[in-house]
Amino acid sequence: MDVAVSVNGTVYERDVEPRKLLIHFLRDDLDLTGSHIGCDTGNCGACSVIFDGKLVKSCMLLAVQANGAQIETVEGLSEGDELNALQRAFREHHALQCGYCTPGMLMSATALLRDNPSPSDDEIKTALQGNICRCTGYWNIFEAVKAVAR
Amino acid sequence: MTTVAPERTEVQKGWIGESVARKEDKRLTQGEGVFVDDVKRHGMGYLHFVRSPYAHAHISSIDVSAAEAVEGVYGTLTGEEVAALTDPFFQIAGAPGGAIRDFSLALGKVRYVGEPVVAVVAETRELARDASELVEVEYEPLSVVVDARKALDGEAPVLHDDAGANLMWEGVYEWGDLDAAFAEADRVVTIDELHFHRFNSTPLECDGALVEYNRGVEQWTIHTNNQFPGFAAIMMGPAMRVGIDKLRFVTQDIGGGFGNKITSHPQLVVCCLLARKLNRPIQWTEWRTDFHLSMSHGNERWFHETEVAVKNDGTLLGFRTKALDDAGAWLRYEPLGGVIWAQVAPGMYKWRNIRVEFTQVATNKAPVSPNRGYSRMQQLWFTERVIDIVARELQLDPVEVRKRNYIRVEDMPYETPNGCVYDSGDYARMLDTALELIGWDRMDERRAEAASRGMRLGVGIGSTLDSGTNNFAQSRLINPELQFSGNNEVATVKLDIFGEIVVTLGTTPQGQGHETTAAQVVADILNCSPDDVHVRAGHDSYWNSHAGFSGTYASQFAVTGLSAVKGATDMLAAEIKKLAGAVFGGVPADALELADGGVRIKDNPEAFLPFMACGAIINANNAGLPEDLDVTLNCRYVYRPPFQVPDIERKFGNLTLTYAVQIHVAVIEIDPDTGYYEIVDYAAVDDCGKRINPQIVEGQVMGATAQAIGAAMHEIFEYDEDGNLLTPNFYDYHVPHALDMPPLHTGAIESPSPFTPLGTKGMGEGGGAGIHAICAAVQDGTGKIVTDSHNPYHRVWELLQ
Amino acid sequence: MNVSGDRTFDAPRATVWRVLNDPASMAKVMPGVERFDVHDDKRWTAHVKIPLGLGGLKMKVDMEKVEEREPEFAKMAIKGAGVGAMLNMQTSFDLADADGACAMKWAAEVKIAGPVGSMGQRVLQPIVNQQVEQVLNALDVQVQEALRAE
Amino acid sequence: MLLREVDYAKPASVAEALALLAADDGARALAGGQTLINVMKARAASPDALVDLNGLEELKGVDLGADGTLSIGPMTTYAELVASAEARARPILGEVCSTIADVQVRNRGTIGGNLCSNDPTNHLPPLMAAVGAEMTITGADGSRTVPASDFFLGVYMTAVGPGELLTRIHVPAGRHDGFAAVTLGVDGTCIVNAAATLDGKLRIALGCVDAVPVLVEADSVDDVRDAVRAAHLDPPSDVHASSEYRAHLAGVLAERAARQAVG
Repeated sequence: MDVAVSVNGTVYERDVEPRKLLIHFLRDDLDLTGSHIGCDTGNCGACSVIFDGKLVKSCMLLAVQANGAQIETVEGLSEGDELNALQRAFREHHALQCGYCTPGMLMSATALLRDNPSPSDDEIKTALQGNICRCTGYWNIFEAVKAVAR
Repeated sequence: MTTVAPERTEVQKGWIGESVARKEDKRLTQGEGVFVDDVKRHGMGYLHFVRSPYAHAHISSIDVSAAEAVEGVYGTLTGEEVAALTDPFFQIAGAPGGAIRDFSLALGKVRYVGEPVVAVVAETRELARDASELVEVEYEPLSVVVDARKALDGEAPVLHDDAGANLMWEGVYEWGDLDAAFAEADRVVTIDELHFHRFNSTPLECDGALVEYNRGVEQWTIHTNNQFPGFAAIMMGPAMRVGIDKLRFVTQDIGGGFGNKITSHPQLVVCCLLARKLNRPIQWTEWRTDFHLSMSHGNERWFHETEVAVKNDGTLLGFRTKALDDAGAWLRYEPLGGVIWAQVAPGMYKWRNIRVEFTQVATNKAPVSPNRGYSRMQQLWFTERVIDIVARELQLDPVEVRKRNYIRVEDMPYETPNGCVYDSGDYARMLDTALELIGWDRMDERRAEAASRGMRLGVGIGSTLDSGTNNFAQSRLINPELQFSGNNEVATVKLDIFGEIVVTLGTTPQGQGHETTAAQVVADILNCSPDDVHVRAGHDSYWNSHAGFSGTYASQFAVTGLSAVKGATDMLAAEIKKLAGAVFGGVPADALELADGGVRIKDNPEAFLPFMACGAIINANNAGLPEDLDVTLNCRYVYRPPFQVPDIERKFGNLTLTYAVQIHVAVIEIDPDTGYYEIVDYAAVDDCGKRINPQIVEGQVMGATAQAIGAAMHEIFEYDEDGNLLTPNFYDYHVPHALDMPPLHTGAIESPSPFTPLGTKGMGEGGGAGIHAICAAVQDGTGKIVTDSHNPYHRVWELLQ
Repeated sequence: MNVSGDRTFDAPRATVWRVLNDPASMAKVMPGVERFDVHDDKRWTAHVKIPLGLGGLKMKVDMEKVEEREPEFAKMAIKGAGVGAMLNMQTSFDLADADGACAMKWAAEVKIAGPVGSMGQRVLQPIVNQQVEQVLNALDVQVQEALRAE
Repeated sequence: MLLREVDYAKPASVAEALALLAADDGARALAGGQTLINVMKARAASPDALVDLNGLEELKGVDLGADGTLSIGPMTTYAELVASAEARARPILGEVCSTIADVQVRNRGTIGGNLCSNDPTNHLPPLMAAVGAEMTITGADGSRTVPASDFFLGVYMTAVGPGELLTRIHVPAGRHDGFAAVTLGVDGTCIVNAAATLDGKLRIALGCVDAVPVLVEADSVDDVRDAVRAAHLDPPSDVHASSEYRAHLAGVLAERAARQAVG
């Protein structure tokens, strides 16, 4: 099926099998390999992207469902080559180790801060509940998000 | 989150000891890291494994014709082909486990659910999986053994006929004088059974590879996230009947390892064989369910008939126990677990009389392999359990029993009953720090306050050692025939033509920040900024910057890796001075100093040679240099820790170089009506000697803590009696999420290791402390003796009945 | 997992026995039968699509009568193979006269392997119980039809 | 990952969706996909075709009737329900939906999907059974409305037959509700859950103890445990809980939900 999907402002037109998951479409067809795959049951959140303004896990959508949609991924966060405030905070607070969950984690935090620029500690935890990290224990991630919250 | 900073053990300036933000993070926060599944090649074929649905069965027939007939399918590989093209993997075990014939695909028989049976390669990922469903495998199911305690019964099915029985390895370790200890004892505390459960660290990225075969030079390039290429190469070369140089391992970023990515060599062999057979790059992605079913479970261990000789005042004299270790279906790194624990045989305590009868058996479950805290975690959990059970039996305070028996700071360096040397540490002071962080003296108030809400408060301590830098000679304690000993790591540091400082490591970091800490060490020696130091990302065996034990595992980078970096940088600094001395017309090295990105004469700063000039002269402008000037500005250093081969007969000798320490305290609240409990407060204190980058060290402490919380409360690879894994995904295998994290207080002290060039100790595997702290808190909160390392709500509820 | 129970049929034992041994009736009793092949009086093969709500599970089910004592006892070995699931089942039934009616005691040892097998007892046990219930109801219907036919 | 081949259609109306479903008995409705897509990844199920209900406005929205009855479109996401001012008329709905899974799943997963999948660990089947919700099911030959007690038939099975769709969920007025669960970790999968409503009697629905929510009634909170005992539950055992433990939790959680309901 033909689809036209806007990712980080660029419209991509492709022919995809209906069975192809959005995450495979992003990684394999569009070579946007920043979004990752950490499970096969929709639990880990490494594939989290913002889909028409809403945070979703791109492993639980079909690529064909993204036809006409606006998608934002980790590749779109930086301002030019410069890290944005959230990315800088992750670096300064050592909120990543292996960095595999980080793209999804950043998208979840981005979605949170858009809806709620000054979240409470509990709101930060709740916003990140759908993203598994096996390296950091999350504590430094909370600190990083707090650092950019107003 | 609160933090207690360590008292600085020395006043020192420079980059070492600073929390420098990581070099790795820019690319990783931009989604520009390169993980194995990001590597693509033109015309690559996607590999999908047909896996066994049975825990134990004869394979009566395999028919791949229907799969191969599908358009877009490039080809298949079966166990029969593998057996023809390769030799069985080298076995670490002597008899009986050593008799096992282990190939990279099942041959004639399957031994666990999820075991790879056939590999199918096709044009797309989806097609490869479709075609794998057309592979017809006829199985004749056999009876199954999943409980290690039944594996040696007469009626238990035998997994490996070559081994004759399910016994893989056994050995008796005895040190001191047990009879005297038990004669001297006021009391003997007995514990029938303790159980350390099966789980692993489930790195978020599963295994994978992209393998290319260069037909012209008959050499494979293996892009993979294997975390110990040195080991993989030793396993793969002989099996594939090729020299190590034919196997090039390349890695950039690895999405977590924790030991679980050491034993992917069977899958890598399959990729290599198919890359050659099909003459195209082979791409293999392991999915989460595949990983849970088949990859690197941690050692499940039982401790039976434990007897502890104690004095009424809580003084521990010694113990006897029978350890039964469940290796799963294959020995992929085992039976090394049968000796690794001995690095910490007495735990942190002064008892001198120890007897452990160690037995390892095979079962119809996934093969075990190293997992963060490998084999020591089980032993340390055991010794900690003994402490709290003894304290309870003697009605003594667990804190007092620990302090009475801890090895003391004045005893350091301390030789254990089995000849290991604990390098440094002040356990009692660390415990005091942890108790202060948690507010120990207010615990009774908190207990009462919780009770007023109908909740039971429980508090527990876990103290463990994180032994690092293995002496691989310990492998001879399980198989004297083996020819491994010592350890090593490599780094090269060079000054390139435009004065770039370029560092290559032999390691395969998975988030430990090696690029950053290596740059800090180099910067201090060359008197420049870490920003001026280019550390190559990842690992490539073509850099020739590796040795036999290269990799990232077993808490050793801060010792082996950074000592290699220091060695190579010291060499480079000396060569720079030698060169400058010649250029300045015979100025001696001690009259020169490195500063401001160059070298200058101390009492004549005008005489300055920038690094750029040094690099240019040696590499591109060297006419007229003295003939005898042996300077390349490209320095390779191999760090080799000082080890001897242990006494095999007595199983006595030093097995590791450094001993980092972790002491954790957990406070939990139990809902007595349901057994549901939450960790409401947590303290973790760490001592890993000199800290190169405190923030990175603290990150390791936090990560190990989170994994301990998951393992103690939720994470388990549990099988039903038919050998079906009941937790094959993150629905049923619950790892901690953001909302599961308790308030955390961290603290640190620094007891530099007297045995390492930088005073550092390897660290990162201290999670065992947390698993025990939670077990002890459950014991405190329920008032019942806890005998299992895994305490989900239903077990806590059962304890309360 | 082991399931067992008893059921009384308002029909003579001989009728129940006949139905239980008549492939045509069994084809109507089993869930989602699409094809039913009779090799001989002891060995049958059914191609079924077991309704599982989210989608049918296709299976080829080989049945073999491994023991029988007419008209009171029979034991069958059942082996099913489908993508995602392997079924191994030993089932037996005892028939006894119960003043005019026929009392059946039945028992089955069910082993399910493969991805479906790892869905967990939480899901599988209720599914098995439900399928059994439906089979018994269908059996009752067949017995009554047979009775009317006599 | 890696689904079997499947056809995909995105109908423009409920009528078209029904026609597509009726035309192919191998077709399945795709709602939020937060369960179905995962089952398809495991290839434990593989429909021949997916009929994507996303974008059908007819199936969205929460309306508050004059009599206080809430009419909920099955394609309303958990997040939309949590945010809905109308839905606050029955506060328990938003309270429970805000604890389902995580932000990503709540943004995509739907009320109807949760009910129609009827996984034993789901939150909404017992909740809807307790509050006495009714479901409107529409097929080629019109609509019918069934009470929640008749809606759930088994694991992954409901009264919604082939060629039919759940088109509306009706929740009567009421505020005296409670919900209690023991989950795997904070906010994880339910081990056992219970929903309670006080309307005259206490009506309690227990989840994760059988193929469908188990309804029990009691006159007062003090009678709840006996009522649960009288139900002779025989819950499944699994890696998270023995049958006995689940049966015990059912009593405790039923009482807690009931206590919240009488509040």
